[in-house]
Formats: sequence, structure tokens, C-alpha cells
Amino acid sequence: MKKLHVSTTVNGDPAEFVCTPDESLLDALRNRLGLTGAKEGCGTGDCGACSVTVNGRLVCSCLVLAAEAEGAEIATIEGMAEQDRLHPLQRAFIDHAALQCGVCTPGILVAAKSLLAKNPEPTDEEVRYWLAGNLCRCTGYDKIIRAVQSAAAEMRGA
Amino acid sequence: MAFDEYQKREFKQVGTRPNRPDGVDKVTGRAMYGADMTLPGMLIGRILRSPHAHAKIKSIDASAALALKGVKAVVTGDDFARPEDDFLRDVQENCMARGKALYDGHAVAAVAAIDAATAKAALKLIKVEYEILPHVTDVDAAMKAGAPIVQEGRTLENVPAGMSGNVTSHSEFGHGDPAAGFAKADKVVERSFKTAATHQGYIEPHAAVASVTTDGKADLWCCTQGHFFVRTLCAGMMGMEASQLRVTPSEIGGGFGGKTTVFIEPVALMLSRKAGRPVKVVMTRDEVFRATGPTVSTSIDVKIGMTKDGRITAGEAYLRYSGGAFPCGTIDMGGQAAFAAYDLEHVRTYGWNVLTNRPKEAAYRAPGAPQAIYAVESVVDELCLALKLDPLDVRLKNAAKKGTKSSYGPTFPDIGLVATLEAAKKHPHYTAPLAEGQARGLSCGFWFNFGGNTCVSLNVNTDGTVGITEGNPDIGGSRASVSLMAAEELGIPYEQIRTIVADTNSLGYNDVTDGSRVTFAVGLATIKAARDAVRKMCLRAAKIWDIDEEAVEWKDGAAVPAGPNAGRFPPMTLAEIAADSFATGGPIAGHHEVNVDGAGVSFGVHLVDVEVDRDTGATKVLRYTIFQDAGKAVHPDYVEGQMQGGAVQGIGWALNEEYIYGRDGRLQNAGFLDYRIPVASDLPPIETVILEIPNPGHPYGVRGVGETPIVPPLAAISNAVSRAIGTRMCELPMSPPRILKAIGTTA
Amino acid sequence: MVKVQLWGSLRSAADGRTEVEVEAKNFRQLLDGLRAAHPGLAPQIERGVSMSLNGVIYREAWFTEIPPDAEVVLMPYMTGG
Amino acid sequence: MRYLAAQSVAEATGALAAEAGVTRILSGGTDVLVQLKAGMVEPDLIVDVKKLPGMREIRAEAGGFRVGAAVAGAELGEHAAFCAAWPGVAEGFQLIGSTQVQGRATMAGNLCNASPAADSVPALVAGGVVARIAGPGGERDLPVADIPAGPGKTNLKKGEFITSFFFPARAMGASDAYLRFIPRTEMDIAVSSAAVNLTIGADGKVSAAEVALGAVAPTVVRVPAAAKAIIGTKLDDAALAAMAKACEAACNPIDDKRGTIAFRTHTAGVLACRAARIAHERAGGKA
Repeated sequence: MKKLHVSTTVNGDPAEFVCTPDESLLDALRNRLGLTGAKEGCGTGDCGACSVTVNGRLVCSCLVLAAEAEGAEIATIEGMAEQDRLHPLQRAFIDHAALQCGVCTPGILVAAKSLLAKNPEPTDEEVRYWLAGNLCRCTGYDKIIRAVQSAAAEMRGA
Repeated sequence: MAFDEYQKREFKQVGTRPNRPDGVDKVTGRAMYGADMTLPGMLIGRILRSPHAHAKIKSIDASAALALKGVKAVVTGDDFARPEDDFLRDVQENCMARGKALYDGHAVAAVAAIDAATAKAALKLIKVEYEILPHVTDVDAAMKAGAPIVQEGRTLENVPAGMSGNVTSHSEFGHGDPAAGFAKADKVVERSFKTAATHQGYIEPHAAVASVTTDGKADLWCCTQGHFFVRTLCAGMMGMEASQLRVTPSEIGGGFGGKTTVFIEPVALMLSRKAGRPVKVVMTRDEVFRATGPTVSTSIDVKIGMTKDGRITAGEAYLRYSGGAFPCGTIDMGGQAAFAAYDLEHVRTYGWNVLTNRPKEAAYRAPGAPQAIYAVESVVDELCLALKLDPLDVRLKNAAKKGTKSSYGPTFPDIGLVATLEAAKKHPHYTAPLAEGQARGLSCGFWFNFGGNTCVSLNVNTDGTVGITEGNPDIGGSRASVSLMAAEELGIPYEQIRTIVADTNSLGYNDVTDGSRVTFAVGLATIKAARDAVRKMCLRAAKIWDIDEEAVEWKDGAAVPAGPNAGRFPPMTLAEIAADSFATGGPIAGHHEVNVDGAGVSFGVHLVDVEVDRDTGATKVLRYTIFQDAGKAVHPDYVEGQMQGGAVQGIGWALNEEYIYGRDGRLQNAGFLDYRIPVASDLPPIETVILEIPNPGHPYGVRGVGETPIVPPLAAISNAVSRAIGTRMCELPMSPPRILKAIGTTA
Repeated sequence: MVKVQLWGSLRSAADGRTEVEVEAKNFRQLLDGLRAAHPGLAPQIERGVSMSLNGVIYREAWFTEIPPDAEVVLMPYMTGG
Repeated sequence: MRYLAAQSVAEATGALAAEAGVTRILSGGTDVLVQLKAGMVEPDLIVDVKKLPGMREIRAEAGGFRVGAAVAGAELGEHAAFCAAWPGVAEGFQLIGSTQVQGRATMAGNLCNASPAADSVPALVAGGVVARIAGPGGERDLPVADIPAGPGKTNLKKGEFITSFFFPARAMGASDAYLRFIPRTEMDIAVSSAAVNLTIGADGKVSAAEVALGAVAPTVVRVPAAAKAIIGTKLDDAALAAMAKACEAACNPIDDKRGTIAFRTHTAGVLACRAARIAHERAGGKA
């Protein structure tokens, strides 16, 4: 298969890679750019572990072709902290023990950040429905919901 | 000396909730999981799997695959020597079939190629000639005369004559005379149940990177619950010496028992050996469902007798478990656990393990217990309803306690069942009003808990900080708990300790992270290793002060003279002793190696409220509360996390999760779309109440907590649903079509 | 002599009994004694057994001392998740 | 496999028509990428149509709306005027997959994947929505109801793809609703589903209605008899019972891993009645 050259922006920095036409954005991020924070839990859009944003829109990177990244702005978990300052969601997840094995955590954080950008004061139910596509098998979600709400409150300055 | 007696003490750090040491790595995407590892020159391995449930493999022709540009090696079952040991042979044949494919998804060949696309293309070029054989996937069908025999000659000596050749083992537990007990009952209920096989559903698929060199050495990185066991298994299959195979565990993205064995690791090693290059093998989600280790599927009959005032007079259970295409001992755990919550004069369980054309079972949180206890707790609930008795009162009346001869033989020491039941009874949840269409269910749960082989090394750094090396992959925050226990024992701040999980060359053998053993056993070894280091530090202080070693004791992180006669010296802190260590005899370290026994059993009680939509059969879980004895909660956040996570897995099992096989013997739902694990919006908050009834077998009173919480949800929810619809549900999962059928809405 | 309780399915290997007596001061001697007195138990002992001693379960531990009048229960070797 | 990010409709239809092998349209990609991954399809050419003019626009037209075929669920959900006029369409579309999938999934993809369980289709069918199709021979319009031909099959010809949907002007007192049954609260494929589009007349009675069911036949089905059962009524119990019966009669489902024939048939009726009540209330109707 003839490879394609893709120029894109990842976490604000220019990035280039070559990929096969059928390659997913997830595979390109992980294998071409070395950004292994997004995980493949299913490869079919059912678990959310590969969540990233493309042009500000939350997506499963396993359901995006790498070739579609041409000219796009991609944001991944690796770009969530600002230098040595963790994002309030990242801190809240540690403080509230909202992770156990942690493999779903990058995807959940990316998804939760996207929720709070759209809705800074969600109800628990809104958080639960927004995150329904992010499977977590360890926590039963309880502490995740609490952590998101705590970060939301902090970000509102409450 | 196998275990330490518990001694009551005031804790300074144990019981607090500091941040976990691996937290930042995990929230920033830096933590390295199985599939995140890359080596120079690495090839990608893929596995070809049987599309048939049961078939003779007549031939495998890989010539076309090998001829494809970029393909470096092909492996089949013939590449492995046939192990003499039955257990090892079963594990090997489960990793790569020999002669027969025993289930849909059974590995038959593997390739290593320069990239994933080439490997995928190569799989299509491997020609396998199959002779399809009749198959059986249902446990009851497999026990019938004339059922297709999955494997010949696997029946143990304990199986009564005349049973199907698929029955591999039989066990019987209990005491007394159930017939006499039933005769004394006012009401006897007998019911048959079925439970579907479920999967652990860890989000991280299995992944391994193997690098075998021509001098016979090998390195293996993989996500596993027990890298020492991986080494034992792989070295055995590869004909290697343990010393030459170093296994390093990655961060593990969930296991729950499913990563206590090997599936792809020996395949990656063999591919690497043949190709002469490192090879990475990562399972797809489809492969995880089809070819790793789900739970047993079961068929169970339970009979229980009760007097009008709620005393159980006898209990009996017949348990038929299928652990798939290979023999499995889970039935023994089910038989022993079934009636563990009850103090019974007459109790008996009979169990059979049965072969079916399904993947080989692996452990899943309290293996064997949830199914058996579900059946028992359902019948107890039905008796409570029939006799108009309060289900908590009945359980309190019959609860196992200290001095009870357990249903599996031993007399219980201090246990926490009565305390958890009493906590449930006084909790506001138990008396909260219910609306029309809603109902409340409850169930007890139990798990044995294990100890096992454990090694811990503790190094005192010259700046007064401490590094701990342990050998059990951290699946739920155990590095935090281990650091906490060391901090407690040493008297230094938690933040000054870093605990890592080391490879197989860095420590002696550590058992798999299983049986809820880590906080208990690794914790115990850590405390002992810390005490070893403390003894050495006291000795250094004694030398510096020029007094007897016995005249020095350890207090609040410092050596102090033991009494006024020892001399008057100011406390010498760990940091001070460490700073001078080069001059006082060299680096200071403590270590401890032990096969730990004395794990205390753990009981839990779950309360759940549900609402059933009578027109669609949908069940909504409205409220959920867990009461569990943790012995001592070292890091309460992660104890709660274990309880919540286990309960939600049980909720999934009760309502939606199941392996669905078609008539063709193929798995119909090998993905997260149709294998429905609970999502966030399915659930209410999961409230937790931790009780602390100290385990006499641990210095801090710790009991394992990880497994018990998956046990009660099955019956708790089934009891609630049965009460809500007015009909006893006897099959799991209680999917909406089954509920509508039970109500009678659909024929 | 140590009284050892066996689980029910071992009955046929122990002359129809679920409680047998062997001379033993520790777990290893207990296993040796059981094997000698009841060869039918050997296959299960090979596969693995645990011992409960006064309510505490030992998975291996040959040299665990068995005090007089102790409650000793033989159990299958436990594996788990 | 080749990937083409088409810059014009002509380039896209031309490339699709010229390709002798297997082709796939990429708009949201949420089905195509799953099929690629599973090896269910190995296309020779994938044409990305998202960047074509108008494909991601929602604009007013003839008192109604024209919605570009590559508008994602999340985008449509953010269009307040559309959601007010067509709440049933919006909710059906937005039930597909997760938040992440909503960032990508399109109605055109959902329709052309041609699953009888497609969540966005019943409300489109009940709403009489018309698809605009581009092809090598130019444009044509086709009602959504006529596009699926069976599971996985459509009536589109080689080289054709959908460019937009036209939602006609809404009468006063018109609204719609869509409900599906899934075992979880999210992330599942519909086991059965129902859309109801209705108008309430000046007399307070239902003056017009369309009912469409999903996952109970090889394609989404219109059920005129169910619509007839509620027309001229205020959705009294008898009318709803007759509607449920008509729905059940229209069902021709299969037994599979997601549900049984009996379950699908029964719940299709239940959902239709519930959806009718919601649409009725939205349209300003009073029981």
C-alpha cells in the first residue's frame, strides 16, 4: 500500500508522519508519533480509551483515518498538562483516587475536559451520560464522577 | 513461622489517603502498558485462530505466508515441545492448538512480520485444513450421554463411573445429614439455576514484547498479574532455564484474574526465537473475548430447608461448572464457598467440572464463588418471602461466626459477617421507602483470600529516603498501600518512600497477584522487611553510641535508647543513621522472603434497590450500598475502589453480561458492543461502608478485599428483581427478554 | 495421633471415611502419613492440598507444627483471581 | 487501498464511478473504520466527502431545513432551531454511539450502512425526509424510506452518494419523537425502535401521523396502519392499544444475540405508544 504524507498539528506543535491509507489516527499517534497515551481498548469505538479531540471535537481516534489529520488540530492526553502544571482534572483524578489500573484514564480525562468546556456545571447525570462511551472496569465510575465534579467546581472558581 | 499475630495499635499513616505514586504517570499518559513498549528492529506478531468450535487440524501449510515479503517467522503447535506435566501441557495447548482446535478462537498458527499489515496479510495465506467435529458448548448438554467428547481421557479418579467423558472431576464438601435436616424444616425450597460465562473485561488487551537472542537468553515484557508465573510457564514451554528468561511486567490495564496465566507470551517468545528479532504481539478485543479466559458457565440445583422462625435446617447444592475445553478446578471453590455465610448443622455440596468447546476458564475475582452463592442466596430469599421473614434477620439468625464449623470444614476464627449484617440493618438504606414498581434485594458474599510466596526488599538511601522493591504487579493501588505500611513501620513520611514492581531477576519468586493477597501478603513481607532494616539501623546506632544492641529501640522514625539504663542519647533519625551508613558498615537494607499463610476470610453484604419496567423488562439500579469487612483498610480510597469496582462487575454479570454462542459453536458477541459491561450512565453512586474486624493473621489486621465484592451483586439484584416482578428469576444474566418472559408478557 | 477431616469426595479413597487418624507432628508428616495409610489419596495430594489448622489455612508450609487436639481439615489447594 | 479527500462533487463521483474495485464513502467513518478493522471489507478506494461544499452545513430552505450529509450528530444537536422543529430526528441521531461517536457519525452514513436498527432512520422515514443524491449522471432526490434495500444494501447506484437531506417546512402543531430499546442506557444497538411524527389539528385531535419502526424487519418499516389508529384521536387508551397492535402486526424480526422475535415485537408496540405520547405533548396536544 502506497503511504501518504500527513502534516498536522498535535497539542499545538507541528507534526508530520507517513501512514498507510487504511491506518487509524490512533495507530499513527502511537506508532508514528510515539504518543502512546491514547490506548486501544477495542478498536471499534466502544470503549473510549483512545479519545482525542480533532479540531476541538471529541472523537475516538480509532475511528478516524490518520489521513484525515491533514491540516487538523489534534489534542491528546500528552498535551493536557501545561509544562509542569497538571490540569485541574488530572489533579482531581489523583486526589479522588478516580483511577485504579489507569488504562482508561487518559481517554476519560480528554472526554471530561471536553465536557467541561461545553458545560462547566454539569449534573452528575450529565457527566455519566457524557462519559458513557468511556468504559472503566476498575472503579465502578463512582470516584470518577466525584473527581470530574470536583475539578468542575475548581475550574468555575467555586 | 508463617504469620504474625495481630496486635492492636494506633496507626499514624495506615488508614490515611495519600496520593498514589503512579498517579501522575497515569493521568498524563506516560505510564507504560503492555502495548506501549517498542524495541529496535521489532517485528509484529499476529495469531491465526480457528473459526470452528471443534475441529481436527489435518494440515497447516504456511509456505505461501513465509514466501510473502516481510514475513520473518511462522509458528504452530509443533514448534513447542510437548510438556510432560498435565497442567503445563494444557496451558501450552491453549496457547497454540495441537491436533485439534477445541473452541472458536483457539490459536492454530502465528506469524511475525515487519509490520501489522504484512502480518495480517500473511495470516490469510496460511492454509489450514480442518475436519469439523461435532461440538458442545452448554454445560448440561455436555454431561448427557452421547455428547461430543471435547478431550478424551481427562477424567480424574474421583469421578463416579458412568458419567459423560466430558466430566473431568467431582468434589463433595460439607457435614451432617441434610435429609435429617430437611425433615425438620417447615418449608423446603428447591430450585435450578443457570449462569452464563462472563469475562473480566479489562480494558487493556493482552500484550507482550519478546526478545530471544541466539545465546539462549530472553527478555519478555508483558502485562500480567504475575510475571514470575509467566516465567515458570514460558520457560517450561520454551525449554529454557528460569535464570535465562527475564520477565518484566508493564503497567497493567486491569486483570481481575484474567491475567494470571499466559496466552500470547510463549507465542511471542517462539516467534522471536525463530525470527531472531524482537516481536510484539497485541491481542485485538475480538481475540480477548474469543481466546482468553472467561469464567465458568454453570448449572446449579439448590435445596434449603427453613423453620417458620427462620432457622435453616439444611442446605444442599449440586453444582455443574464448565471451565471450557480444559480441566479446571474452580468447581472446588464453588462447592466450598456456596454455604460459607451460614452456620449449618447439615450442609452438603456436590460438584462436577465439565468440558465444553469454549475457551479455557481463567480466574475472575473470587472464581467459582459468585455463581454458587447466587443460587444459595436466591433460595434463602425465596424462603424469606414464603415464610414472611425479614431477609436480614434471617441471615443474622443463621450467620457464620467465630466458632462456627464452616461449610467447607474449618472452624472460623474471628470473622466479620455478623458485624456487616448489623451495619446493613442499621443503615438508612435498609429502611428507606420504596415506590411502586421498586424493590430491594440483598445478599451476603464471601471469599477465602490467599497469602502465598512473597519477597520484598527495602533499601535505605543515604538521604534518609527508602526504596521498596516488590514483585506483584499493582492492579489496584498496591504500591500506595505498600508504601504506607513501610512508612508506618519505619516512622518516616509516605512521600519519602518509593515502591516499584521489579522484574523476575530482582527478587525471589512472588506468587501471582491473585486471591486478594497483595495488601495482605506483600504488606506483611514489607512490614517484616522494614523491621529487618530497623533492626540493622538500631545496631548501627548502638555501635555509634557504644551500647548494647538490645538497649536500642525504634520509635517514631528514630533509634532511641531503650530505657534510662541504656544511656542518655538524643534520638538518631533514620536519615542520620543512613547518612553515616557508609562509615558504619555499609548500605542498609531490609528484606523478607516468605510463603505467607493466615489470610483471613472476608465477608460482605450488599443492598440494592431496583425498578423494573414491566413493559420492556429493563432493570434500573436505583441505589446500592456495600458493607464489607476489610480487617484494616490500609488506604481506604482503594479499599472503597475495590468494593465499588467489584460490585459494578457483579451488576453487569447480573443484568447483561454473557458469552452467547450460536448453534455453530461460534461466539456471537466478541466485542464491547454486544458484551455489555456497565457504562457510567447505567449506575447510581455506589455507597461503601468499611468495617474493620482485624485479621488475627496479619500484624496490622489486614484482610484481602478485592474479590468478595463481586460475589453478592448477582443474588442481591436477582432477589430485588424477583421481588419487583413477583416471579423468581433463576437465570443470569437477567436480560430484558428473559425478564419479560418471566413476567409472562411475551410467550 | 492427629484427626484429619477429609472432604466428601475423598471418602472412597479413605475406606469410606471422612475422618482419619495419622501420626504426624507437622504438615509434611501428615501428608506422608495420609499417603501411606490411604494410597488412594495420593493423586489428590499430588494435585495439591491445603491444610486448615485450627481455622487458619496453610497452602503449603510442610513444617507447620500440629499441636495435640488441633482441628485439622484437608482442603483442595486453592487458586484464584 | 487509496484514500481520496475529494475537493468537488464531480471529483468524488468521477473517482467512485471509475474505480473497478470496492469503494467506500468516508463521511463520519464510524461504521467504515470498524469494518476495515474487522476485515469485513477491503476497499480499493475510500473517498472522503467531508470537505465538499455544503456537506457540513445546516441551512434554511423553503421554510424547512437542508442538512449536509456530513453534519455530525454533535453538530446537529447544537443547532437549536433544527432541534426545536425536529426533536425526534435530533434525538434519534444523537442516540447513535457515544459522545465520541457523535463527534463523527452522520445520518447519511447511518442510512447507507443500511442496518435495520439504524437509530437515525425511523424518524427520517416518519418525517418524510428526502435525500439529495449526487452521482455520475448528476443530482437526484429520493425519499429516505426508499434508500435501504435490505440489511447492508441500499438503492444507490455505483458512483452515487448522499450530499444532503431536506426537511420540509413544519405545520403548526407538528412534532416528532423517537425511542429505542437497549439493554444498557447508552452504547448499544437498538433491539427495537419506533419513531412517530404527528400533527395536531385545530380540534385538538391528531390530524396527520407517520409511524416507522426499526430493528423489527430487514429495513426500517413504515406502519400506515399504526398511524391510522391514532389519526382523529387524542391518543386515548383505545387508540394507543390499536396502534400497538398495528405495530406488532407489522413486525417481522429475527431472533439474535440482541433480542428475541417475541421481545422485539412486543417492545416495538410499547415504544411506538410511548413515542406517540411524547410527540403529542411536544406538538402541544393535551390528552
